[in-house]
Amino acid sequence: MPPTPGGQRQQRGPYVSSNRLVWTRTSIWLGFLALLALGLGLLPAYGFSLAFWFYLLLWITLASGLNIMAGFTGYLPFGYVAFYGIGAYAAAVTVKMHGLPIWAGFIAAALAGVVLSLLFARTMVLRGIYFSIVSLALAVICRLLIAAMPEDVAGGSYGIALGFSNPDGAYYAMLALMLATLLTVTWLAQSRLGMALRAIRDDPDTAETVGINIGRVRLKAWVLSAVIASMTGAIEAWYTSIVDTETAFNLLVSTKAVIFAVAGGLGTVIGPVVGTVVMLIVDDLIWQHFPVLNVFLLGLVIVLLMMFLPSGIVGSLIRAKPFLRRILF
Amino acid sequence: QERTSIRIGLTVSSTGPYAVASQSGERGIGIWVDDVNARGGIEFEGKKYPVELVKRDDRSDKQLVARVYESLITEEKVDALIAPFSSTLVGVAAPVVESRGGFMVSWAGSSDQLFQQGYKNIVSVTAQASQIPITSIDLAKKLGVTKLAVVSIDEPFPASAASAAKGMAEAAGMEVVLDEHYAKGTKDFSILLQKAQAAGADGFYTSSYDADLIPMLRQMREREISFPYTYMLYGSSPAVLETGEDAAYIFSHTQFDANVNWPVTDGLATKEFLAAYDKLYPNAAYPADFQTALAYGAGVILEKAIATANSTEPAKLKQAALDFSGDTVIVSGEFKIEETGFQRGMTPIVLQNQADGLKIIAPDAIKTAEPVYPIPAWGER
Amino acid sequence: MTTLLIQALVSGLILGALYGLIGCSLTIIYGTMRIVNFSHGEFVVAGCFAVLMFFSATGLHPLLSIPLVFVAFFLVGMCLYYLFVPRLNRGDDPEVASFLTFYGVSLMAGAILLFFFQADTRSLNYVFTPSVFKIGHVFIPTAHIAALATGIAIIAALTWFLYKTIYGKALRAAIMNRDAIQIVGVNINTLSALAFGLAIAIAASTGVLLALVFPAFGPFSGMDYTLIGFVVIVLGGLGHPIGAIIGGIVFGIAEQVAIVFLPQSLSQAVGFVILIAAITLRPSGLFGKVALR
Amino acid sequence: MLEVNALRKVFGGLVAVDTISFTVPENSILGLIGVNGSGKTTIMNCINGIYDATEGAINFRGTNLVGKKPYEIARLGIGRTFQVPRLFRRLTLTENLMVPVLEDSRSNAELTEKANALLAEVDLYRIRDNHAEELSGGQQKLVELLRVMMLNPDLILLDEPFAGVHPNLCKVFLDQILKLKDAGKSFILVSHDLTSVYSLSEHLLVLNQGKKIAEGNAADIQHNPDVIEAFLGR
Amino acid sequence: MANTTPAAGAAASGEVILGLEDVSVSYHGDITILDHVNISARKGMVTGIIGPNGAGKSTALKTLYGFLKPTTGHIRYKGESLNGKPPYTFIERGIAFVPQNRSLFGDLSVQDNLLLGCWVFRNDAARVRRVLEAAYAQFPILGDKRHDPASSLSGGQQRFLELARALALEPEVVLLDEPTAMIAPKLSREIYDFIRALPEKGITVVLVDQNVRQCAAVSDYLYVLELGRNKAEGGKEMFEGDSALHKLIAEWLEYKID
Ligand SMILES: Nc1ncnc2c1ncn2[C@@H]1O[C@H](COP(=O)(O)OP(=O)(O)OP(=O)(O)O)[C@@H](O)[C@H]1O
Ligand SMILES: Nc1ncnc2c1ncn2[C@@H]1O[C@H](COP(=O)(O)OP(=O)(O)OP(=O)(O)O)[C@@H](O)[C@H]1O
Ligand SMILES: CC(C)C[C@H](N)C(=O)O
Ligand SMILES: [Mg+2]
Ligand SMILES: [Mg+2]
Repeated sequence: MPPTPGGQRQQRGPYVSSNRLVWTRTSIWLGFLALLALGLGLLPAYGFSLAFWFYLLLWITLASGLNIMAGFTGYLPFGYVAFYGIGAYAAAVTVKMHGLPIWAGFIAAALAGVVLSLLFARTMVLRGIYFSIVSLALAVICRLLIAAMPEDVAGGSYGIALGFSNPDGAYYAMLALMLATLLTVTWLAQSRLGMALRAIRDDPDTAETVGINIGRVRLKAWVLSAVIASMTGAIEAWYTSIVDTETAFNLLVSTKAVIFAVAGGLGTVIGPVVGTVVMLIVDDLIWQHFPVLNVFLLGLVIVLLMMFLPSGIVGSLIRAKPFLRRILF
Repeated sequence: QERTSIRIGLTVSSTGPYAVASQSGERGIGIWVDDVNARGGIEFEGKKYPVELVKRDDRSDKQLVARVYESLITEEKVDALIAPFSSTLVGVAAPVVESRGGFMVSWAGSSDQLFQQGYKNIVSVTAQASQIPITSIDLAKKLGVTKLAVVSIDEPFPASAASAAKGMAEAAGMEVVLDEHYAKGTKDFSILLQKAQAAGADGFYTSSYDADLIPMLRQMREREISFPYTYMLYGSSPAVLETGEDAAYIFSHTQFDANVNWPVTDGLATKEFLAAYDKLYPNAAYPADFQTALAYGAGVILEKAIATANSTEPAKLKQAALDFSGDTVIVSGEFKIEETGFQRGMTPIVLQNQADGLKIIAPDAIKTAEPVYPIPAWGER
Repeated sequence: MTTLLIQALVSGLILGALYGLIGCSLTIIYGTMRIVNFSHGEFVVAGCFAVLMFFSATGLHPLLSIPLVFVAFFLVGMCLYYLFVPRLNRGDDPEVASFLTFYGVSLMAGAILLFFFQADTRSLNYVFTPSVFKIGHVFIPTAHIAALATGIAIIAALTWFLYKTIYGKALRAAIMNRDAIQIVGVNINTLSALAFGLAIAIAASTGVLLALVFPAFGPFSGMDYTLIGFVVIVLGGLGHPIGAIIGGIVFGIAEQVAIVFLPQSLSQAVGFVILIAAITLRPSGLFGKVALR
Repeated sequence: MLEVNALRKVFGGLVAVDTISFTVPENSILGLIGVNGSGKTTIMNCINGIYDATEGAINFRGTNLVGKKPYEIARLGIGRTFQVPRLFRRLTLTENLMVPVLEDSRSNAELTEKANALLAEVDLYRIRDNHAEELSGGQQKLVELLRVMMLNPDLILLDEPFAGVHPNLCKVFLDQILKLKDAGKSFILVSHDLTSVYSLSEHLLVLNQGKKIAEGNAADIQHNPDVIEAFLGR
Repeated sequence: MANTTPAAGAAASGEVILGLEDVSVSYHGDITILDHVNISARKGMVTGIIGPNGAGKSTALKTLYGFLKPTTGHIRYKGESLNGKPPYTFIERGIAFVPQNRSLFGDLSVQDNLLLGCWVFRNDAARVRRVLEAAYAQFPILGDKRHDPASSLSGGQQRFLELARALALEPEVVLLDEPTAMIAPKLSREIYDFIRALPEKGITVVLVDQNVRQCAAVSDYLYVLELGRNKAEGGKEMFEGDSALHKLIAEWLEYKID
């Protein structure tokens, strides 16, 4: 049997099939998450201003949720915000217009997310930019429809003020959701579903010819990331205690989620987390120290990041040093 | 620790749709700070403290507003707050301030809903959306407008101003032949205008921000559409006036004018105010407009509240404001609030852009010129 | 009613043609280089400001500024390309990387515009004489006719370039197979840089026309134009100027006609609904060949 | 087990497959040969549902395949390889082999085991953690073949399995194929490597321009003038 | 290394026009695929490269065409070192390449694909026309399908198109990576004859092929790569008898006939 060069190549490789390594890696990561949760959980007790942290959690969640579609499945939904918005409104309407408690609002939000994602499922026959733009169009339509509803149904152009707010409560809810999301993604990265998704990302047709029901598999991912977004929207509504079409359906929400995910590295579990943390901190620093130039500098940072780490922070590290794939995932 | 100053928190929009107005407001606040500190600061617990502004950028971005107003209270520990520009942003700032227990004076939060949420510690110094149309609709009635077309951008303040106008017009016996909101970013209004014309409107009433008024006017001109009574709430903003002929004769809203001299009880009166403006901002892009005056007013009211309450507790400040409400007149008009903080004073003024500049047309008490009515058709100018 | 309808069709046509123009230049960049140029709108807006400056400086006819604007922004585009793009192909998903890079660029461009022109709305104060042509009850402003004519000229030239010249063919070949295009001896970088410059130049020129038709513009409308651009090219089918123009016109007319029958606030939605309908029926756009990627 | 009946496939004007009929009995190997562009790949694409037949019927153990989705057909027990290898670029070799059996009830460990065993047979075990895009042309073909073996279907469509594969490995394949046949599998084999086709398939089909020009066992074919004329040459 | 083996000395007649001198190459920087490899293509000869899958044959060709940058050694062309020269400049120098994986522009018509093959002399309309005619004469099927998109061609037809395109500008050297894989016997024989005939036209050929027999038949000089290293090499006379080279490939030869 003719040997192939590769003897020298044992030490490298993207995925370390040795289950032990996966196991250790995962457990380290989970341990880290646990500590993180503990630390973040104590913040309010020490009377920190939650605003920065709340939005940190929020963006980590959204970026990771988007990563399920964009990173694992290869569909980049510019209209991701639609789910976020629908969630926010579902919650606000249940709470304000029907006077139900906030948890009812969350359930409503989750349901809204599922329903909407099922409605939009059809669009996944499209690929690449076609999918991205169509999903964006759907987001715009959602906004216009809700804005056009009568005031007493959806609050019209002023939006809906919940009339009560509980920042700490919202903060903890967000923390919980973020952990849930990260755990889901971690599981996905190892699971067979995750593998199927990545196969679809690489070549849908072939995936289908080897027996994967791409429609159904994709749908799972789609609904999953939709619900994550809609829950996030609901919690944010609870936090600011006001929703309006312009913010709830602001395309910048999608854009930022994409940016943070890509900045960290699509398709990796920790990429979106790292990306979000780095970008938010940088943005915050710039914003504090350069009142005039801040937007310009933010743009510059993003550009430089992409020029020097074109596959995102984590992604590029992995590319440069394949053995890192054993630790970073 | 030992108090050395009175810290007032606020945000200004460095960029975004509200940047211009927000910044002309910023100048008003600048005038106030300059003036108080010249007087040695605010009298408080028997001692005078200088005012220290804690100013942040909000990029016209709601999420940022929510964040900043929270940190202003919890981290910067400011004594009181001044609201950002436009109801849209006040809408997010208000609940944050309310829930973190702060006191905020709003100079641009005109939309009524703000004061239907039961916030306790928000006080408005700007005419509310439901009040602003009073003068202009009266005028329309007097001039004999019978069919009114109401158009507004789909944003809190303009929308609620528009719906108020609609209500008043109907109450006054006019027929509202067209009532439309258009989504932000709309560029082409020609069909809308022609719809209004086709509906036989002799009054065209729009409450939109200037970015939309300019194309609207141009399209009216290009299609030779003119309504005998054309009222544009932001029609007196510099950008609109710059368009020259397009903007001729249109009626517009203001809450401050060089020729209006209310019997001011607190703060600077019109002349001194304008003088201060020229002194502080000799090379500002624009003259003082009503945003400047309103923001300045916010400062004055805040000062008076702190002084009378002799405290920075929200509840006390609010009470103080209620107490001196009604017998306080500032440069932008009479300060008269309801329990909710809703502003009833600040009589709105109607201007018309006549051949020799902006003229006050109503209310009669202060008018400087007769209205040109009907506005001549494009052909006859 | 009927006049209103005709009027709607006419202004829809013109509005659409302008949308189409934005799409055209975008389709060069996205359709032939897979660069998601999220700063496209900023260059359109830059064009608006450019003609404003030209007009207030020289007082000459705004349309005369187009050659200048074209050349200036052609160079800008080339620089942009050489600065950013070659590095992108190192990542494992250049398309996404380009999206981020150019989002950054758009932030910077917006900030620069803001820095030079302040946040307030500006307006190009030029009115054609006669300002309008009347055909029966239908009004067609001269500005619109001028814009339409210029637009059509640009698109014709572009289509010819992409489909009839060997350079155009090489450009289109480049995305089909990046290695192969080098095998046949094309310096893909130079070629792409030229194309990029061309696209940015067209975008800016579109801005000039927009400024004539919609006099008000501020530094913040960039993103709107970018999105419209993408919607239009997806509707029309990637990489195809004619497709973009058709897409634009369909979109524009849908929007305008809708206003006649619906409340204005919903009319925008109609355009998007049509987009979705069209795409689900023809998954590669009205003119596209195969759904890419 | 498979009956193809008057199959037609038309692309625009071009008739790629012109009313072809044949059957693949249980546990047999059908050889499909013909000049380039004669419609071999297209027939395969029709069978496994990538194209839907313009006309004609395809029956697999009594179920009609026409109009079925590729994944349904795969689950019925029909697997295939592609003429130009199509792997999952950014999955590792092991993962590439896992994809077909994701729905399988067996444990991950077990499947990984099996996958790696297969990789070892063609000496790719060492680089099992590489992305598929990092493989050489021939190596990609190997992995595709292993992937179809993982799926373990009853009917296997092989499109040019030997092209670009090193002789020694070709031998390995031949043995594999025969082993599978003994295990009761059936094949449709497209190849220009006549030695292997002749030695493997008891029944051959010769296509030309979408039409069947000859049929029979190796011996008949080799001496059929039309075949020589159109295909073998001299 | 190459010329140190006695075999080489014997057959190393004829000037080396294109070659790898002690070249090492790696894709990601962390593992070397080619390990100090020497390959020399001599003028007017067919130089064959064979070896197991993954031995580095295609890598060697990619390196010869500048797609991969050597970490050691030189790409020599007529004495000059081409290290670091971008691929698109190679064809101008008269080196053409038909890679192992498809290199066509799927959505462009067959004719446009050929036109792009003429890029280097795109402004010489007459010559372009001549080349097209020649190509259609050589491969009639391409003529018939000249307006169809290249992606609609069958596997083999696509190969023809690639060959035709590579030969469009009468290069001095052509690098062929498995040109007859997936080509029907009759045609593949034609192609081998065609390759065989190229040296007469003064065209030097570097041929990578798994079809060992045919490769040996058409080659004047053979290299065997394994594990990314030179394993053996030799001229025609070494293919038989009990030379190291022959021993090595004998086993391969006994299988595979076309
Ligand atoms: N998607 C398609 N669109 C249009 N024509 C096609 C398409 N696929 C194949 N064809 C045409 O159908 C005919 C048969 O193609 P097919 O790929 O089946 O040939 P083949 O027998 O596999 O040839 P080869 O041995 O070279 O692979 C060819 O003439 C080809 O041009
Ligand atoms: N893009 C790539 N990235 C990383 N490694 C690669 C890449 N392409 C090839 N390799 C590795 O380099 C080695 C040589 O590949 P190459 O394609 O040169 O082999 P080959 O001799 O052409 O084999 P075949 O006959 O199968 O085509 C292989 O082991 C392969 O795993
Ligand atoms: C009257 C204005 C100061 C009101 C302000 N523009 C708003 O949006 O509420
Ligand atoms: Mg085939
Ligand atoms: Mg190879």
